[in-house]
Amino acid sequence: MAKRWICTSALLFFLWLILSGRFEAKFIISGAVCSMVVAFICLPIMKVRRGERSYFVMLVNPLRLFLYLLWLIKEIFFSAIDVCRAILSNKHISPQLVRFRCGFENPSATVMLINSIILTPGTVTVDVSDDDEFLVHALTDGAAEGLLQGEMMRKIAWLYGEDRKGVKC
Amino acid sequence: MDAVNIFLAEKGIYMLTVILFFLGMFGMAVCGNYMKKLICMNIMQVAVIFFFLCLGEKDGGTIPVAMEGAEGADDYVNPLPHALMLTAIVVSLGTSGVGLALLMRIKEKFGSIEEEDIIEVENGEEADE
Amino acid sequence: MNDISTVRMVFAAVFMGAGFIFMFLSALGILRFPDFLSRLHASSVGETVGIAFTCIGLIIFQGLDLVSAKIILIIIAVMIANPVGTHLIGKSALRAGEAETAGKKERTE
Amino acid sequence: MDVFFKFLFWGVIVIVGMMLIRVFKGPGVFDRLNGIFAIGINVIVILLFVGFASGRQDMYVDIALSYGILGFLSTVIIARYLGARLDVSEKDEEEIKNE
Amino acid sequence: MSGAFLQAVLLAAVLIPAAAGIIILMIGNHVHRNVREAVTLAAAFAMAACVFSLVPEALEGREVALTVMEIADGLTLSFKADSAGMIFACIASSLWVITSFYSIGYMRGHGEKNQTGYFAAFAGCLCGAMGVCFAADLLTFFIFYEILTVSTYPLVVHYRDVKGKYSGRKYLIYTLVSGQLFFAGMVYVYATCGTLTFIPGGFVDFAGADRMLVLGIFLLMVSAGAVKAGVMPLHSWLPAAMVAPTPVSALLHAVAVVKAGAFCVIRLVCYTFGPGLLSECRGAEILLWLAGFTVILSSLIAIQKTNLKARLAFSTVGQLSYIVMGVCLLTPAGMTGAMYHMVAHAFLKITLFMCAGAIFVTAHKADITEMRGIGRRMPVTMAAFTAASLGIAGLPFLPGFLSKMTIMEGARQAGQPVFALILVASALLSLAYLIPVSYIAFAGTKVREEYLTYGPGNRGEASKLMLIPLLAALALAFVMGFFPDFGAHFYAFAGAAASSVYGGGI
Amino acid sequence: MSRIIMNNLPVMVVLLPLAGALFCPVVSYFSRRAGRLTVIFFAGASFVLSVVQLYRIMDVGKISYHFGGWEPPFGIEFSLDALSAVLLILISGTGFVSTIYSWPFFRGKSRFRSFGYYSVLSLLICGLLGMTSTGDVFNLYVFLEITSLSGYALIAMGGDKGVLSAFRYLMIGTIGASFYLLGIAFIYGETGTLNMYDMSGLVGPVLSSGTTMVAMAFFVVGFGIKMALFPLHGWQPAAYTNAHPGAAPLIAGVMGKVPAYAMLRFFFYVFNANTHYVERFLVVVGIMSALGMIYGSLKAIRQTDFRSMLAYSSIAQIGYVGMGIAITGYYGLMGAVIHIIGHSMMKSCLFFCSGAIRYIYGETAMERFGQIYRKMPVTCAAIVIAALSMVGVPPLAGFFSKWCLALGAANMGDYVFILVLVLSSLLNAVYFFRLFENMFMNKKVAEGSKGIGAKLAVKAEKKAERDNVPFRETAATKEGYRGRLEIPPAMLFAVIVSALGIILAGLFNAQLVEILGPAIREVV
Amino acid sequence: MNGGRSKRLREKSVFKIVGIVLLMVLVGLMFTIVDRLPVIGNPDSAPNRHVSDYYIEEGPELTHSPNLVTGVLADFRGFDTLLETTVMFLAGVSVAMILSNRLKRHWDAGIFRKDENFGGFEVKVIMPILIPVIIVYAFYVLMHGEVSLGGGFQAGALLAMAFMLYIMFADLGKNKFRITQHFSVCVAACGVFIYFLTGFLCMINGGRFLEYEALPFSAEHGAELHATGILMIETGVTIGVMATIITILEAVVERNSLNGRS
Ligand code: NA
Ligand code: NA
Repeated sequence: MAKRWICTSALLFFLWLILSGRFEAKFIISGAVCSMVVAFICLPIMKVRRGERSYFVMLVNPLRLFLYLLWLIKEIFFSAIDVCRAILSNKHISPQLVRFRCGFENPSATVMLINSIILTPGTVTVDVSDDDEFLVHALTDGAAEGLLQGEMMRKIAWLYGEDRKGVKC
Repeated sequence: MDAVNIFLAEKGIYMLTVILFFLGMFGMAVCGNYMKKLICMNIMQVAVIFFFLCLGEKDGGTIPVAMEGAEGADDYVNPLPHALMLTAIVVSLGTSGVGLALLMRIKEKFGSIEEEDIIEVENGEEADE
Repeated sequence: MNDISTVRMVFAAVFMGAGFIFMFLSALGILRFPDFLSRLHASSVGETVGIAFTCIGLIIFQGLDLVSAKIILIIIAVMIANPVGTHLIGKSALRAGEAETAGKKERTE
Repeated sequence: MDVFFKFLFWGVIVIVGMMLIRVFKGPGVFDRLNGIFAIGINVIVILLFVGFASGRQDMYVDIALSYGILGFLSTVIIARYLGARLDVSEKDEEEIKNE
Repeated sequence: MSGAFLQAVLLAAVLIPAAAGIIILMIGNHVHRNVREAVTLAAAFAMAACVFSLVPEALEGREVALTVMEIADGLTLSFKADSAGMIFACIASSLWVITSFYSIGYMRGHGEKNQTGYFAAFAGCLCGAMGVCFAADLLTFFIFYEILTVSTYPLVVHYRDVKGKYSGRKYLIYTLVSGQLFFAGMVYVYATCGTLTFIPGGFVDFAGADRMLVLGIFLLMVSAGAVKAGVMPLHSWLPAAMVAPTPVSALLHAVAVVKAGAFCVIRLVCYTFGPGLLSECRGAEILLWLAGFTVILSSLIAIQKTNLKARLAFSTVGQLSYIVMGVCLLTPAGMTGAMYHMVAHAFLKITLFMCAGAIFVTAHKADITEMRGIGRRMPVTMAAFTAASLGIAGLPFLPGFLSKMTIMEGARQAGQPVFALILVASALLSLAYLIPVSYIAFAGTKVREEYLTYGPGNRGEASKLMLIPLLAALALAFVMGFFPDFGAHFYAFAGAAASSVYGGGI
Repeated sequence: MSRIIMNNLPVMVVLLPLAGALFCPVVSYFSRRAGRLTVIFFAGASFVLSVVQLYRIMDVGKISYHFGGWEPPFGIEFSLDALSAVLLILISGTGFVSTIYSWPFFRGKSRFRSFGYYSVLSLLICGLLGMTSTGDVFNLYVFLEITSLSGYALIAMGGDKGVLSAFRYLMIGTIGASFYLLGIAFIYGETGTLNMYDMSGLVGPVLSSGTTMVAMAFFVVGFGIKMALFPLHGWQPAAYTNAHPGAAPLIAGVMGKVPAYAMLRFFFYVFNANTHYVERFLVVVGIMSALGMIYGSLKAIRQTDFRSMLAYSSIAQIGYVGMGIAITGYYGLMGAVIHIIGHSMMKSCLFFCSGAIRYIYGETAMERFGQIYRKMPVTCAAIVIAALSMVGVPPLAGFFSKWCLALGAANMGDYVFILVLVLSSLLNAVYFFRLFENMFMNKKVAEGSKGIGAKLAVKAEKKAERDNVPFRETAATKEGYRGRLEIPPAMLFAVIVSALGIILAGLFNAQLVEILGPAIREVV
Repeated sequence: MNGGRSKRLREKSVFKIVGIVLLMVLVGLMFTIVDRLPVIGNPDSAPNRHVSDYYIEEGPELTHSPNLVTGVLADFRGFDTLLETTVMFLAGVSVAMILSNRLKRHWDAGIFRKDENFGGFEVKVIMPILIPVIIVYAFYVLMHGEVSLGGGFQAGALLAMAFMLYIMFADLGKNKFRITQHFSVCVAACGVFIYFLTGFLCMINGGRFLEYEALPFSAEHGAELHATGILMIETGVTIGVMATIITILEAVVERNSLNGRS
């Protein structure tokens, strides 16, 4: 608990430092106090319950996250070009709704998946039901195919250290 | 033609804001829908705010936060209209808020926020009395 | 202006230009696409890639200091906020029935 | 470089104008909302360009950040409001029927 | 008596009725009516004492003056007991005593409602009348004139029925409109002259202003007086106000209200604009002719009325115009006669009204045609009525004779003998409308049954509370007929007032 | 402590009601009554200090208070002379009495309603006081908005009709405020300052410029709307009629007058009223006022409801003030100011009475006023006094304002104004004497079972029955409120105080003039 | 009924035409007037010289606030800002009062009702991350009001937004921060009162209202006291604005029934 608090405080304080950019005592001290207090207040809501277990939302391996983000940026870039082509020609689009089921133990992982899908141009998660059924709108056939191949799900499972068995993709 | 151009460059924005102001007022007078009236009211207030900000504009002046290398009065725009308008904005927000709350009550009581309907309900009530 | 800074400016300009192009195309898509969900896709391009490229251009232009740190913050904020916003809009629209016309075909795994 | 920023600035203004067309055309409220959301993000860019063009990046970055956060929050709230309102009105009707 | 004491007395004369009115309102119906009426009587006596204690000073030409307070910028609320004011004050205060007794008898005999309000408003009226008497300047005068107007209103509408409402409205329209005109004129006078203090002979000096303007301002202001004095064509509220209880009529017609109107004309003509200015702008002449016209016409109308009170009302309209006429002759004798006629008419007319009230309370009759033979049942009352009628007509040894003669002398002085003729004609006409009443009352034949068979349950004369005041008023009138300067030295005061205005004797 | 108070009197007077408004919700958390008492206490303190302040001003002359210690053109200034000090007494006094008067309306109401109403009422007082005190044009705007907003809320608290009236008032009122703000913008563009005194020095050379003229026109429209000057009065009748009965006296009595005073200040303190350019606007104001005096009175005659009659009458009465401003000159201004004071008292007195009648009878239709004087003698006496004063019967307050106005008009040769004045008083007489007829002569007796008081009485009786306690006479019976007094003591207090005020303001009118004289002479 | 309506419509169209004509006339008039206004951007125009010069040249030194707007807003014209905060508080109370006696089950009464189908856990994960960030950002805005752009109002609005997010998306069942409208009004009053108190403290110490240099704190020189004073009032504003927005929201959604029984 204390560790989480310290980590959160540190992250918030780092944020403060970037924002403030002033290193006078007044601002440093107020920033430190503020981050610690805010972290303390917000810790309880930063847990998400799922069934029996509760997960801390920030819990992720930074190195893996960095690698995953690099991969994601690449994906985003290429899909963006794809979508742009579709915009210019206007005839290549074939809007479609894709429905699939993908459950992670950790809700954060699910959210990461949702966000990654949306961030990748050409696909938008429209709805996720409680039993992890995704409803994704894809702009082109290619985007839908790419999504259904499931590479993104695998990467996220790896990111959150989820057992491959738990992932139902 | 030149005169027109100079006018537009020097005073044009005043004119725009004044037109905006009167348009807002016109809308308030003409719109039958109370929500639209409220929106027109906001347009009118925004016009006044723009007008004030025009007065505070200064060629060659930057935003009024002290910066290294700029000391003179010519280096910053006039901070006063900005300060005043922050107040005016808050005041107009408060007014709009109260107006919206009143609208909610009116909608509930009269079932509509169209002036026509409300007047009809009012007349009906008077006839009942 | 020395060589390095010229190169930097060129890079910055290229990034910003690319960002601008993405944003422009996104706007074009918003105008041209036939149905709501497709337009949602189009707007996403500008909101993620367009702004990211522009900001990276600005960072290159600025060099590494507090301002560019804040611009990075902006990128992160947009990258977190944009999906949430898009998702909520899409979801609301789906519930309101405005997204129904979208799917020509439906696929499941 | 100032000239370059100015060009970009006007370019983004044009983009915002294009989006405004969508906002006005609709046809649905969600199209408008999406348009406004997109405009909000473009305004961040505009603010950044203005800042860089006028040499006061430090200030304008702050403005952009504040603007972004407020814009995002308002969009989220409106979306939530619209979605929930539809839900509730249906529910209420049912409740009234049941009574 | 020391000056300060007399000043206090002067103020007390005005404040006593006001205080009495407030006390009556406050105690209201919470106490026994005797207490309420005791307050009225005590106030009446106290006020009369105050007023009469001022007589000696005023007689010697030492006017008691008092400035109470500054009431508007540069203007004071100030009182002065000059000879003209003393006449009116003495009449009003002595008649209040008499009317108070009579009112008590009338109200009890008639079982009236709203008695508290009645007595309070009555006191308010007297306060207004006293203020009008003693006002030393136009503003003070106007203030009390308006108080009088407002406090008379509840008396007019006393019965609170449709008729009362109608007369009340009529009364208000006339008095308020004319009051506002007075106000406008007064403002103009103050703005031009910078003062409002009454001066014998007038203070208005418009410094070469257009005569027409002076005339206009005079007519504006005098309208207030003319309305209350019932000068035609502004008289019609007065007969309408007949619906009020008889003591009210007595008060309206004899004591306070109409006399205040006449007094207003006196103050305006003699103390504000001055005879010189008015003869120059011919303002007095207009009024004079109106008054003459009124004298004749009202008598002609009175003859046609069968309601006793209505007949008396039109008589009042005519008699009041004597006063206006006398004043507007702009001669010393005219003014003396006018002032003395205020006295004469007051005592005689109040007697007549009291008689009418006594008839109404005991026999419940208001119409003359129904009074055939009533003299048998109420001989004293009807005898008093006859005597007073003769006095009104101008029989010698009653005060009306002296006043009329003096006015005629004034007409001669003014070189307007036509007004002397009018007076004579009017005297005959008044005989024509009053004597028939007596004649009918004492008629020997066709006597109504009820006037013959009266007994314990069906009283003859009115109660003593009504009869004694009635006789007292008549007795005072007789005494004054023989001794014009009896008691309050009315004739002397009238002469003094005239000489202060015109300089020199009569 | 006393030194601190004496040094900071202007700010104390204005901010004490604000403090009351802030404390009220917090104190109400613990006790509803204590919350209301807090507001009453602070309003009373403000009243006392405003009296002290008047004495101080009579000693030392003008007071100028610099907020934050900044010199005037740079900081905000409160500038007070005898004129504003007297008005401050009037406002805080009426406010204080209103806070007391409102008490019975909140018997049995929820805690939330109680503290909300009292906070807003207190803020209304604060806004009015500030508008009178301030010497800064933008500060005036902010105070104006505080006044307006609290006015909207208090009107909306008067029920469903009140909500609609409040919304309409909000629309029109905001137009007025925006006009005022735009006027400030124009004049600021011309002079570069916001301080009234500073502005009056700088505005002289530019007085002839179109900009200044437009600013003046905007001020006239802005304040005209706020003070309900004919023909800008559209919002007013409904708003006054439907306002919460506890706040209506303050709203009808004072809220319209303070903008009039502000207009006076603009014309005579900032601009020079004697110049040709300003006179043109004064002529317009004069015409508007004169028409309003006739129109308002005629409309008032047609009303059947007491409160709406009073509301229309206010349109006429504000015309008197506008006329005084238009007449200019010593007496014209004096008349305007005295009428502000006198009419505030009369209107609030009449609204106090109407609220009391509503409290007992639940309605204010005049045709059902028959015989109410038997149940409510004091209230009816107060109505009579106030109404006679409105008609202009001496020696009540209303006569002397008329006197000054007429004198001013005569001095300036504006005889038309005298005519209008006379005509308007006569029309006043028409509807007020009709009211008297209804009160004293109408046989139709009002039923006393609809008012809040009566309902409370029934409730109390039932409770006594349920608890098996003997029901005391002091509470009530079904026929209506029947306490030891005709209306609850708090209301009776307000009614009596305001009626006394009318009489005293009439009798001691000369003293008032003496206090105000130097200040007005300085302006003229 | 219909006749009246069509008559009103006809009147309305006449009204519109008259309005348009009036509008044109007014705008035409304004054309001539606007010509006399100072040229936009002219550094020598009246508004850009007189008071403005003093604020710019002396302001940063006198108020110790590099942000001139904050200097004017919170120091030179600090009293205006107190009133501005008061307006905010007043609006909050007014809205709460106006909406307090509404009918039940209003059409948007359930915006924040616990909704199983909406705002699923995907949002619930993002919001806990965003909320602390927004709060820290709000504090940053508050603290840096005088050195850079920002100030109490923005901070208050951000905090209120954070609170809104919290009640909208966090699990309402375990919501610990349920506050009544009365409480939030009290908090708003306290916020305004902090501002008020700052001015009052100056008065107690012998200065004028809001004369920060008279604040009863020890400081090496006046500048620090100005900074302290500004921070104090900004704090007040923040609290006031935050609580007011929350009050309005609570009133609109009527989350706590107005305990009409208390
Ligand atoms: Na996407
Ligand atoms: Na999007």
